[in-house]
Amino acid sequence: EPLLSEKDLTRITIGSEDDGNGDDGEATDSPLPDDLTRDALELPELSEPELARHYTRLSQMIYGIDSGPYPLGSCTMKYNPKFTEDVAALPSAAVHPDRSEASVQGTLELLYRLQDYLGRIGGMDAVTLQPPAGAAGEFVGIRVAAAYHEHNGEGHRDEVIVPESAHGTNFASAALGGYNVVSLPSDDEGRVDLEALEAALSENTAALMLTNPNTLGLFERDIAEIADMVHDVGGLLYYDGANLNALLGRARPGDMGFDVMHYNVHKTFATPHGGGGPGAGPVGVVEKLAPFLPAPRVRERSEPSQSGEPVYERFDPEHTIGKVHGFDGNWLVLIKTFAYIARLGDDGLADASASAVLNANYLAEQLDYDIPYGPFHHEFVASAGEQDAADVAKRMLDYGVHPPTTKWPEIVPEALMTEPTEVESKDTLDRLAAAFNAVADEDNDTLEAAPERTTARRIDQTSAARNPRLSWQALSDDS
Amino acid sequence: EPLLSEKDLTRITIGSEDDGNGDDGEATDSPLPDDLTRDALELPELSEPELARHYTRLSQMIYGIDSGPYPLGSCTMKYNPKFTEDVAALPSAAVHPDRSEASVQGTLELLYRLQDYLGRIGGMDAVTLQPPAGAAGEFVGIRVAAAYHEHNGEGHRDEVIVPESAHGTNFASAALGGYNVVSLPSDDEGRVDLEALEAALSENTAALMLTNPNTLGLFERDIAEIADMVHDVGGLLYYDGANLNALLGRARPGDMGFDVMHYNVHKTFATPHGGGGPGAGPVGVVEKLAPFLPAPRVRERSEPSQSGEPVYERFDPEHTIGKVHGFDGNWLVLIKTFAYIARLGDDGLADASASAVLNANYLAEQLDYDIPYGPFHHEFVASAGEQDAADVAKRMLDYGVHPPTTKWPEIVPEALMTEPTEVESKDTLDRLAAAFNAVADEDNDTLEAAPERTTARRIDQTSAARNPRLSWQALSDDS
Amino acid sequence: MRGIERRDRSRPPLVMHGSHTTGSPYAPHTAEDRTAMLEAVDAETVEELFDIPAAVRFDGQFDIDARTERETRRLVRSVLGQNDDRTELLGRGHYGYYIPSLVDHLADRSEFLTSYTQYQPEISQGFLQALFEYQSLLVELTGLEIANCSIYDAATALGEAATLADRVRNTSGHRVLVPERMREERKSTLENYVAGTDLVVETYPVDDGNVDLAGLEAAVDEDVVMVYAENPTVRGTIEEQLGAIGDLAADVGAFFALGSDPIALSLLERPADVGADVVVGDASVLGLPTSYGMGLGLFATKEDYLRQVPGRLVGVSEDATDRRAFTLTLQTREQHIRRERATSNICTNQAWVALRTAIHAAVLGPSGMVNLAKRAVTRAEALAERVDDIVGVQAPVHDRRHFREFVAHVDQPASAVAEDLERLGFAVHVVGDHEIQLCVAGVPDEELDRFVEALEEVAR
Amino acid sequence: MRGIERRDRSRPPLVMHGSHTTGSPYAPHTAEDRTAMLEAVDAETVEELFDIPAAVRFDGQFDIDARTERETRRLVRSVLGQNDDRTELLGRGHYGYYIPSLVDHLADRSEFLTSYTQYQPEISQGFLQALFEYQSLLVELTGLEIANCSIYDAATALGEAATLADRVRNTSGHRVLVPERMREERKSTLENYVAGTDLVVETYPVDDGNVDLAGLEAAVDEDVVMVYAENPTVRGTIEEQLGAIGDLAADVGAFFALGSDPIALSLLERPADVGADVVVGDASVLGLPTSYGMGLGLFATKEDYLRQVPGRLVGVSEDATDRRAFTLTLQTREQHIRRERATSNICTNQAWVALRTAIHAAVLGPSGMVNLAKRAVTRAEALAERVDDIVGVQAPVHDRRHFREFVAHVDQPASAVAEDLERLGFAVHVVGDHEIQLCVAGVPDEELDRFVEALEEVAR
Repeated sequence: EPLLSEKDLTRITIGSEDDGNGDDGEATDSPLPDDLTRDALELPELSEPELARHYTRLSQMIYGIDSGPYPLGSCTMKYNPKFTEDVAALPSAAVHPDRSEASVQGTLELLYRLQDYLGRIGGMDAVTLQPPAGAAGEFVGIRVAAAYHEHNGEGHRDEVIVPESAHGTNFASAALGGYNVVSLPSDDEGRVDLEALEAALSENTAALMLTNPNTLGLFERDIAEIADMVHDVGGLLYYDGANLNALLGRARPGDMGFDVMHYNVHKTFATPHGGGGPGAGPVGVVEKLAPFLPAPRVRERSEPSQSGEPVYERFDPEHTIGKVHGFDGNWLVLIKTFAYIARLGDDGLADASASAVLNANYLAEQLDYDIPYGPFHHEFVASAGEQDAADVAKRMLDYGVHPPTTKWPEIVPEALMTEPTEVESKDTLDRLAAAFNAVADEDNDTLEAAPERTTARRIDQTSAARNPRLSWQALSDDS
Repeated sequence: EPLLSEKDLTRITIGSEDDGNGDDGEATDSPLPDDLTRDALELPELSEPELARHYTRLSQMIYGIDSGPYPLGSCTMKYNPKFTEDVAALPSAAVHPDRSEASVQGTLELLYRLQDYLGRIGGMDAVTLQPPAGAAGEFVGIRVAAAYHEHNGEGHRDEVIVPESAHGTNFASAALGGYNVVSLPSDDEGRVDLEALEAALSENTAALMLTNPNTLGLFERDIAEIADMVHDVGGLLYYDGANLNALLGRARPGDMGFDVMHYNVHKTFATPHGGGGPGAGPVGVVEKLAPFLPAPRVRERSEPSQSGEPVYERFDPEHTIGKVHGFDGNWLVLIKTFAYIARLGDDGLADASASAVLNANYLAEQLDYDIPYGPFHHEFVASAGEQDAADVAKRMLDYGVHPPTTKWPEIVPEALMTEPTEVESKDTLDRLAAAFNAVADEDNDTLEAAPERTTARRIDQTSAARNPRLSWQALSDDS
Repeated sequence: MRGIERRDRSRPPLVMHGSHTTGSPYAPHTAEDRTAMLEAVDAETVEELFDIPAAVRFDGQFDIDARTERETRRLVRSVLGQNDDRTELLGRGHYGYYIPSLVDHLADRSEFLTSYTQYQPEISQGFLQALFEYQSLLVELTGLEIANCSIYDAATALGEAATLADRVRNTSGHRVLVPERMREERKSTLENYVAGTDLVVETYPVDDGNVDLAGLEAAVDEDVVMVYAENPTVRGTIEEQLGAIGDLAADVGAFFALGSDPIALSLLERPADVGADVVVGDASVLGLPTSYGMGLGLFATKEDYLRQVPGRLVGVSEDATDRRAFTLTLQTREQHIRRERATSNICTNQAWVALRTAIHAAVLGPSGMVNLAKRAVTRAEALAERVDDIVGVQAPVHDRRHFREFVAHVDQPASAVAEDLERLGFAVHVVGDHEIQLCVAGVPDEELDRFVEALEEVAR
Repeated sequence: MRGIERRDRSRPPLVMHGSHTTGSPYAPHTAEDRTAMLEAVDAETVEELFDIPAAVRFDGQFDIDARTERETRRLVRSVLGQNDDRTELLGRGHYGYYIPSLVDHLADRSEFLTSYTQYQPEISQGFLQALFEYQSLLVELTGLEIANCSIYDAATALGEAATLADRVRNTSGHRVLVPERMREERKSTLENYVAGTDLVVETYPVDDGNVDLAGLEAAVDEDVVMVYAENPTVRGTIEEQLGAIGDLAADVGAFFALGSDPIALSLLERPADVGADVVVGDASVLGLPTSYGMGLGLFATKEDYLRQVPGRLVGVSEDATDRRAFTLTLQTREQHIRRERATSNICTNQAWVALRTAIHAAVLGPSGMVNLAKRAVTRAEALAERVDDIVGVQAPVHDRRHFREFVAHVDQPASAVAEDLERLGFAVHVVGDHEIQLCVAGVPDEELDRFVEALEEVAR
């Protein structure tokens, strides 16, 4: 499909007086003096039918969750219930963030109830919905931890410990928060090495960030001891919610000793990923950290309305770190989160985890690839062995399925990190396993030549990075 | 994509008592005695994610107007503005047909205003919106004509004259109305042969059905004379609205002497065709036929409401033929029709016809195929000459475009009846012409082997008709 | 890589006369394109291309204002906004069941919504398969071997049934028998459909809601071409003697046409088991929300009548590589081929609604469909019991089992009760001087609770 | 042809403990599947697969009720239905422009909505191209060479701009200067973003809405890392001396960060022409309806800083057959590769909103965008003139040109005026004891007429 700019580029010149020179494109009378305006704007000018076709065709060159399985380990691509789109599109949801509290009681109630839902699910005492993504949630957690330590006169704590197998965002969020990142090796079984942890912990420890189950899908069995160790040196325990879909109804971060956590709503509560976002990364904390959460949160007012209805209000936590988003986060995503939880309830959420774990175990059982660590929960990491994991992924595309996450965590050589989620049927898992196993039998030449059956064949990453062309203007300069 | 039934079939047995026999599928307690119920129901039982993928994949095996040009002559496939879907989905549109007039003033006003719009556009005095499709509109026209003649003591008129190049529905609708169909040959120039018409007309003529421009895209220049001839023998002149998109703002059936007409809303007013329907076929008539229209129509009450607002009411025309639909037609389609007309207004409608005619003429100019008749308006009929027109169509699929209507009208050998509509850009027309011309250069072997690049290759029609398998149950019997 | 050119993309309208200043927003021509195209066709203006004699040229205006998309949306919203919001306990052939969100999201995909009839099956396999699955759904529900892709609605399907009976019955008969209680609109539509034939429509008596079997027997003779009955009936009662009705028709060689719908058919007697020759009705009871009577004509019949069936049929065939493929078939029955000898004049049908119905049925699955049908019985009968407890109301009027709806007697004039209910936010049918009809389809329990309270208030 | 088998498709939940009786409606397992799968993994129950020590096992309930889809929709509708319907004359960084219907219909196609980040570009070309086109749109609007695929919103984009400045400026400086009048929320977000660095945020004075150039000059020294200004300003005034601000920053080697949005950029001075090093702001002013502050962080900068840019970038490359292809590029800047040395911690961004913005911009075209911007000036200034005629109101407060919004002085207490307006159906900002701020974006003319009447009523 040609670029929009290859279909048309029209230059509109802007001036307070029409110079009558049509050669330069269309001129427009400006209400402002020329020194306050730009000279021209040059963009594609196309009709609705042309645009409908352009974007329809683009959509046909995308694999989505409605196309087939999407077993991206740690990324948790699950089916997005369609009805949540409808409720997010309700006209009553379209309110401005500066509306008075009295006039947006519906919005405030939904936010309040979602805070409450998430607190129960995570075992947390207080929740903020403001962070617009998981990484933003991590950053809030780090900032809250910093503010807590500072408040307690322990501003000297300057280290955050992160397992080497953790998500890249953990490192980056801690660093953005100004912390030195202490990397923690895994033990032979793929879990936190307690001796190494002991060695890493000190009076400078601000927090330990953990995912549980970890990125190998393994539950950190020593979590209670880990929590004690961290708390003993005065540190806080942070839960990365990326893998919460494995535990719903079986275990709660709060009960395990975590002090602060974020929720990835698209990973756990089925909001669509939208090709990269928007997401939402609410943060839950235990009581002692609640005063530091971002402002505002929502609470029920102690006095109900005259008619006895509850009244909701915004409030700033006592020692709030302030804002991490210009307004109150990704509202439309939060509506979908609320609707998903309200639809499934206790039983549905617990069943989602059970099915996700069963699916991962069943799929693993069918694979010819070696899976070095276990027992795993909702995801597992197979090893491509002599094959290059990235090539394996490219070849799987030829079998009409989306490949797993590859090459990570490094603890497994040529990692194939696989998470089918609860939404795949046995038939689909069998088909997916067949694709894995077909590729496992193929030689490296075949893998390197893959993919063959996709819209685009293997794309040259080196050329893209060496000679960055990041806009159609850059292409035009080329020619 | 497998059939739903190949993914699952579950048998639910129905009984007032559960016989506890799980082998036979799920049993269900019935609230009714067994002699009032069926024994079982066996259908696919699949989950939402499975169904989302099933129908998403099916959709990916369909060429729609958002995929590319669709130059089906006489079928008028034009772009469907997306916003009309939104207004048809308004919750306030979802009312039951048996609601009281006072409580559905919105619906009645919309119907009233659409009747009025259509009357102005067609030059007609009264309009019914009840017919759910063009052919249903033809049937209404025929029934109205019959009732009119009957009312005037001329029930003996038993012939309807139809040009041989007319749409098949004209013949069928007249026959369904009980008329003998008199077929009228074309003259050498592709228009109504006045001598033949003279010969066909008689005291038994109930009506002459005409399309103008006709199916060759030619305007019937003698329309005024034709109208006089028909009226002179006491017949009525019927306008088939299929080609009205050629005339908007340039000529009106009412002004040409037509007494009754139908409108094809998807051909003229951009409602989507939906893979076959639903459509709507409103019928307009001159004053003398208004008393015979189907019941109910909508009118403004002579006394407004207390607040001075107009009040709308249903009424039965004095000599109404009664009903031709169980309720009031395809309401959701009528909303889209109203919205389209209200969006375009006079200028937009006139421009649509102008662009449609320009597009047809421009496209024709680019083609290597012979076009025997002209000057044409919104559509033209080329001849594939030595090639088989149906094969030409199959081969065009390989060039990624939808082919024209073929093999009809028979007056042109191996007809390629082509109508680009106003929504195609010059670029698209050039691309379409290139496809036509590429096929024109190819040999018959290539054409007969086509299509090669489609989801399904050439499909065997003979086998389908000789051994009809019209359900998955029929397939199951096979095996 | 294509070069990037700068073009004048202004879009002056092609229209010349009057005060026209804007064109169709859906016609993409630029001024530059227009000039080039006119040059190519050797014309100065587009008007030259119109070969219309001056005598019949239209020089006026429609006087219809053009609007922006936003203004048009506001206009429609404002017009339709005058519809009062009511809880509808309305049925009698049109029902407002909840439509799962998935139905809209899938059916609204533009490939489904914007494609044409599948005359080029090679690029329409997806829609053909969906329609084939729809046909299969009806085959299972009716037990008959053949179902078409759709007729407009229940009334027109009934009309087509009568003309089918007329074609295939080898009698000289001309009487079509229908129950004395049915929607007048259906009967009137049927009368129009048979107006061009020798058939006449006559009624047979009804006994306490259902068919009066003795009365029907008295009406049936060798001159009868078709007997039509409905299950459930227009008043919501469930027929108890369908087999006997079928026998009466069969005895004289007449067609037995049964009116029903997919939800009722999920639980009630299977038409094939009671001798039905054809089943008609409104299939959009699944798939369409309340839509002012828009429907989907269900049409199923026996294999014997295959080549006389009206409407489109999707069949299975093979493509050139011997893979299974779907196609419209037996098109020689249709008007575009057989013209005045076609089995019907139908062309455009309700295909997209059939798609919606198929998706809705698939979402429910057989268990969901049977459950919905069971609830139609239990909820209707429970409501009848509750309103029967209200002073001034007796229900149900008919001593029958009920499906989805029932008639209640009110001591007050029915029209007054209905008006009072309307003021309280409820819409009900008035079906007699002292009879209202109540339907539970799609009405949530909380609303039924509120309704019972409202009826208590107005019925005394 | 596959045979048709009959299977037990009942779906008892996998869940064992407590009173669980239903499962996830989005998990497709049948009882038969579950049995087979458990057998395959050699487990009796699913619970065995959970390797969780008893001490940290959760045996309680969340006490969250399950609901049907319909009930859930009713719940959300009923909760949100408590929001009062108001005509919003609200702006200050979040705007409610009309979104063309095409945007929803295209962006809601499930391939766009339900796909993941394009880490497998070979099956994601369509989304990558759309994002590439979005980047190109911003390049044209800003005149800067590089635009990323999105940051969360205007405030977080500003935070990222400061950390970018900190990385690329070769000074030892640590001061970030922002105007004393800006949204406090943006400033607070910026402060959190720089909390882990040596940077401090300080304000510079404002003169009658715009930058006080002399005051800024006095504040700027070699210790300054970044100067931030907005155009239009938070009070809707149009900056007149952007070039001079850029010069002040350049003189000390500081970054000039400009806050704006795509509509303003369609008409107002081009950032590249006034020396901007980075442009931030909310791009969802096109593409998103009013959505309680949800946004799309616009982030564009100079080519010089390419390898220090935060967030995802789509570039052009070639595939194995030398055809043009799109791919995420320069990923070594990102957290999943460079971890704690990444240019930002951002991972999930606002890609789908960027798609919507790109589509909305394409629907408008350059002529539509410029027109929308011109109307932002003319309509705001026209409204200011009209309300200035009202007794008790003077507007605009600032003697500047205005874009989209302006501040009006009211003789009555502003909060009382706002409350009275709310009762009449209008929402406005209170920005001072006697100051209200009014925004025309997305408000139809008829509503503005009604508003003027309402203000007349309450302002006297």
